[in-house]
Amino acid sequence: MSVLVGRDTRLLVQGLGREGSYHASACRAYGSNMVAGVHPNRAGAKFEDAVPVFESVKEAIAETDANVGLIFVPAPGAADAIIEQVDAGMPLIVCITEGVPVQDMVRVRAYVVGSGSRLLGPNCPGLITPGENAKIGIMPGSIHAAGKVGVVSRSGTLTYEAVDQLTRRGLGQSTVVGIGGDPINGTTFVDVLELFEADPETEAVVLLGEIGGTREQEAAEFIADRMSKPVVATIVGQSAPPGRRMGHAGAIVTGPSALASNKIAALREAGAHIAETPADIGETMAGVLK
Amino acid sequence: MSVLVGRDTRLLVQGLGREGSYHASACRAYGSNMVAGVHPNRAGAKFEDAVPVFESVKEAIAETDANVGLIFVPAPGAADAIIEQVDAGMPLIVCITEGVPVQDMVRVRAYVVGSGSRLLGPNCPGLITPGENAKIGIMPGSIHAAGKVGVVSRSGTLTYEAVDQLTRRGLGQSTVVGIGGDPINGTTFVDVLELFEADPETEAVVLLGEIGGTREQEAAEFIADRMSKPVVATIVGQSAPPGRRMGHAGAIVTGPSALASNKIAALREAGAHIAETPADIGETMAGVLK
Amino acid sequence: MKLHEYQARELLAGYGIPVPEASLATTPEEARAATEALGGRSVVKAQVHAGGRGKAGGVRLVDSPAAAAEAAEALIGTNLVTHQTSPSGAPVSSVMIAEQTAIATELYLSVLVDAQLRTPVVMASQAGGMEIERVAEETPEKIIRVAADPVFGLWPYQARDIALALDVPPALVRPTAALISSLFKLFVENDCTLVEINPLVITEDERVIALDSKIDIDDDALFRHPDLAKLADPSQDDELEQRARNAGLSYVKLDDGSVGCMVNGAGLAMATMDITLRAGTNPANFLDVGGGAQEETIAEAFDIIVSDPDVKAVLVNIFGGILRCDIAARGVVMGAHQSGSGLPIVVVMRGTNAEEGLEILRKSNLNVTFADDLSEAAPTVARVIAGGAA
Amino acid sequence: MKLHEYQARELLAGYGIPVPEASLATTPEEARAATEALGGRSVVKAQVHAGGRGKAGGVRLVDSPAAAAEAAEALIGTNLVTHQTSPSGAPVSSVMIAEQTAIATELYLSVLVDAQLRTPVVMASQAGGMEIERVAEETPEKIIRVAADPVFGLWPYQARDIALALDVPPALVRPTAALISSLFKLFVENDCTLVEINPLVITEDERVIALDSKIDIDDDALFRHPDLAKLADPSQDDELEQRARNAGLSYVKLDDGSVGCMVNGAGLAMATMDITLRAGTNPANFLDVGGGAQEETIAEAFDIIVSDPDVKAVLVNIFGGILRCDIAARGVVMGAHQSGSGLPIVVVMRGTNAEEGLEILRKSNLNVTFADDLSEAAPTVARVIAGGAA
Repeated sequence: MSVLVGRDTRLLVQGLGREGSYHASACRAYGSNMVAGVHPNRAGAKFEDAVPVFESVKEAIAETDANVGLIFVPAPGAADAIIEQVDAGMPLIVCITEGVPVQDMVRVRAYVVGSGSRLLGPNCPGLITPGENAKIGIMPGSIHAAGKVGVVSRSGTLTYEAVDQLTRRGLGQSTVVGIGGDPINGTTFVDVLELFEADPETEAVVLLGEIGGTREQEAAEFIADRMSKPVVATIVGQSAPPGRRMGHAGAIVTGPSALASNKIAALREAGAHIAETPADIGETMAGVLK
Repeated sequence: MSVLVGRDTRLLVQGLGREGSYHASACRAYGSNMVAGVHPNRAGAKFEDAVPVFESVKEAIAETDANVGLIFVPAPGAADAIIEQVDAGMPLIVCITEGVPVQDMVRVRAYVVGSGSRLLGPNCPGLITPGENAKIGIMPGSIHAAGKVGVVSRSGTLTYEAVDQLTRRGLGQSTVVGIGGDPINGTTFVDVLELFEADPETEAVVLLGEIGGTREQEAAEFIADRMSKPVVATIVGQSAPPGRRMGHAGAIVTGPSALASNKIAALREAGAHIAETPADIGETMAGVLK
Repeated sequence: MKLHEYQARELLAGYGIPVPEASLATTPEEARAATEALGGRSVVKAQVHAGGRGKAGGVRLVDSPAAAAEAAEALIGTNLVTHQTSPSGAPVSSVMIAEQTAIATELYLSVLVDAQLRTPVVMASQAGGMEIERVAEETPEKIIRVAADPVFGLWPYQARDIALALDVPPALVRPTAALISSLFKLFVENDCTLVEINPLVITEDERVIALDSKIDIDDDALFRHPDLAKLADPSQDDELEQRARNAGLSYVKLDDGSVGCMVNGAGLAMATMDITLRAGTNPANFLDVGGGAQEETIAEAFDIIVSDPDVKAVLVNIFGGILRCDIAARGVVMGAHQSGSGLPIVVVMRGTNAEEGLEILRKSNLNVTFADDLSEAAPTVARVIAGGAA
Repeated sequence: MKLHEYQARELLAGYGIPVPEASLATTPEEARAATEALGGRSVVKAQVHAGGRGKAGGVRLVDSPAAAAEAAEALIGTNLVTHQTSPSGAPVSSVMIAEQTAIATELYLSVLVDAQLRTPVVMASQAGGMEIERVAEETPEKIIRVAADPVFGLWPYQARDIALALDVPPALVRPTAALISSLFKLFVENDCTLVEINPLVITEDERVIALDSKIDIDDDALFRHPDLAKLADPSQDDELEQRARNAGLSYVKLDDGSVGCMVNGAGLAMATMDITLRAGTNPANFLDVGGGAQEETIAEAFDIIVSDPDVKAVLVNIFGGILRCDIAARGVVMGAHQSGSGLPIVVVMRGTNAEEGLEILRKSNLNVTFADDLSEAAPTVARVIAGGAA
């Protein structure tokens, strides 16, 4: 596998409501190996006549050895679902749910740190390794192609845009990871850059940042100190007015370091190749890899 | 030094009210090196015209390199004082305070575990290393003598009784540690046994247990598996009726394992020498060491 | 500190936990009116700080307001003796008049701090209605134990898992889980040491109700719960234990003991009781005078000890530390005079100012025998009781 | 969600935090009566969701009930323009009438979640009364920052340390620490994203008072705070932003923009705004239609966009994923008809059902220009606006 998910992934989907069922189905259609569902009122049933549904994560893992948990539980119960997966020993937890209260995430993050689990999200599109037919999330599978470019992003559709630009230029992806747009989340840019740097199947990385917070500056530091592979980066939100939240809870300019210009400068300084506009990501990567 | 405290001990006393001042004075008189006091309203003053008083533990450690913190803060503020010492990086914290709410200790214990600090107590008499004039607590110093017997106990005056029996028979003590009578506390029998086992200046150990809880059973397991030095043990509370609290919050028989008989059996099984009554501790140790 | 059932019920209701309709009655007339209001049938429950009321006749199903008044008449003002009370029982000064409930299933639910795990634990069982100690002994596999995180508390999924493990009807999983979460919150926010719902019932019309409940509050935390502190009912305690509490003493009366014990320190007090037993006599009490006691407190302690009619001799064992032996000795003399007790006293004194203390007692006109150490103390007491010789 | 000052004041008071005596007035008569009740002098404060009220004339010291009525008359019903509002200002529908306070010292105190530390942080400064952003820029050393434990919260000793660092008079260390602890509790229990007291004042008679306060609540947590949700005042928002919120859209109006942007996804929406700016035109808004939008929502989004009189063209950029392009296209057509707008539209569509979507738009009678990808989109819009050619 490339990073985090691949053909060894044994997927558990928690929250099989309308949205969860739709995406679980799409993940299976892409080739992901879904081994379990968890839903309090549907225990004993089979999802799509094939995948057993359990009443608790613990029971599901015991029965199926699931190793990646995908969460669609609505926001009021999302923190609890993450904790349930942590307590059940799930190695990788991917939380798609949008709108989890900030203070829930303060506590959840503190709980996850030091546990054996890694959390991706919440409010993220998930992740996909096209070369191994592992799609764990809500991204349109068809735009992806197997290849050597790792992608890490705070946003959803912008990631699709970037992937589309890459695929159109014949640049396939090793793994595409959406870390999510919330100010407090599980996995950071640095975490994923570290994985890509260590992954032999990844040759270069696209980093899609946004205004708000300082995670891009932390990424820049990591790129300067520890990355040998080329990184193409872009930061969106240059046109956003300060103090206003741009959709993502994390996308709000609260001080100088939250500005796009500051982040771009840090990344450029660190040696990243800056795509001058979000339309130039594919082209910039093509230039880097040629 | 024997275990935990000795001539390198640099004592900080937090809570210099009537009781705290009295005992701080007695610790100094015994020879302990008190380097700092902490009291919110007395910052800037000198305790006994000699020891500077600070307004916070952090400041006190920064100025004096104190390495043992002794707490006399009244029960409502005791948990906070412990945390303040933990956050300030105090290596050994000794909390004398009695009556700390159980749920405060649930949280404090969870906070201390994994920090760099060790907590002794609360509701304990403290500890003393007679051979190095280090008395960190409220025990009467005069009954102690330097020697090779380590003592660990859940109770206060019973410890004095045991020490008195030892000293009268010429059996001095390496270090005497009172772990306290509360059901949830910082340092356990096992922690102290581990230290005594590793301490070259300790040849044998007295363990004074009580009814309630299962810490004596844990001690028995440790003695069986890991102790090479002889242990003399006694358990008080054989005559206590079930369900009634005998002074110490932890001394209540709540099930078979809380019974004195069960604890004695476990310790005997583990190879400890049982002092048949609390009056036989010194005699039993004399027999073991002869 | 224990709450009465009606107090516990109100606390539960305040957390949104379903409880039976009920009200308190201190007179037969009130019991009649309350039963009337419930439609003419009720359960009349004696309010005492002890379990086992049912078997002891303290819980009565009545089918009319008149029968309720009669039951209240029979209970109020009496002492109820259960297997958990002292032989003299606990005084009934009020009864709770509760609605009768059509029970389909009886479950058990409690929260307590587990000293071994050092965190609050929820215990639940399908064997409701019986004492959990008996369940633990006979069918331990029927007990569900779920440890909460010491800091985060109980997560909702854990409450749901408990509800599922209790095998409640599907429609009740959510309300039962909510009840468990609320109960846990109540436990933490009120510094409880025990919250027990037994039985937790599923009614015939599929509701979940906390039918009977027991709540103990951490005495050490009462300083931050002034409203709870007001709920204390000292009349439920043994009279001597009440006096001891008021004096700041830690005292537990034991049945059938002849040796009154006065000791400083809980551990040494237990040790003293133990050696008393070893010497063939029975300790009459646990008593720790504490470290900061003054003469007056010691005197009151002595008075309390000798007020127990079973006591034949007093064993004073003081290891001077914070408490000086001379203070203790003066307190004993004061207490002996105050109480007018002529009982023989055996004294062991060591530590701070021991000589002064012994001198004070030697010079007193009390019936004192001295022992050199702990090993001598108990046989001396036994001899004193047996032979009477001072 | 922002609270008004008077709402924040009440919340603070509910946590035992000292606040000035005050009441709300929606008419000059109420302002007069309230000032009368305060002894004839007061401060009349316009209630709007924006800072900078003082400089904008929204805070007036008055020395008589008549003057208070006059001030209220002048403020109520107007729009107050501060540096934090839009150029048209925020509507004043009420004023708070507060007691005048004799101020000795002005301090600053706030709690917010620090995204970098991922935990709530208390910020405090002796430079009260001025904007913390300015303090941070000019004298960052004057800002005290104390991070709370993400789970345990703020320990009392930390509150005490902050009070000491603020150098309050010795007698006020304890009350100030208590105030800080209470404020932190309020922050956590109400899911705030910001609680700010500015200024926190020490009065001449040595009391500590939260003179002015600002509270923002996490929108995502309102589901568990129904009482707080009721405090929302949508009149303070831009009218188009209100409409967007009601439709479940994420929309932010920008000043002086000519290109209306309709995009799915926040990141792509920002990217779209950015390339618009690059092409020499100004984005008129941020708009994310979200993943689950239906035709009607898209139509409403389009209508909102073109309701902004500055908008000269609409750029639709949809990357079909959860949202299918055909749905988006149908929504655009519906919205254009509904709004009666004849503005030129530039469309980029990729992903799920892109072909179907493009076909729908091609067949419509709208003034649509198509772009192949993001790089082409912005120059096309610029050209459309400049030349008008479709």
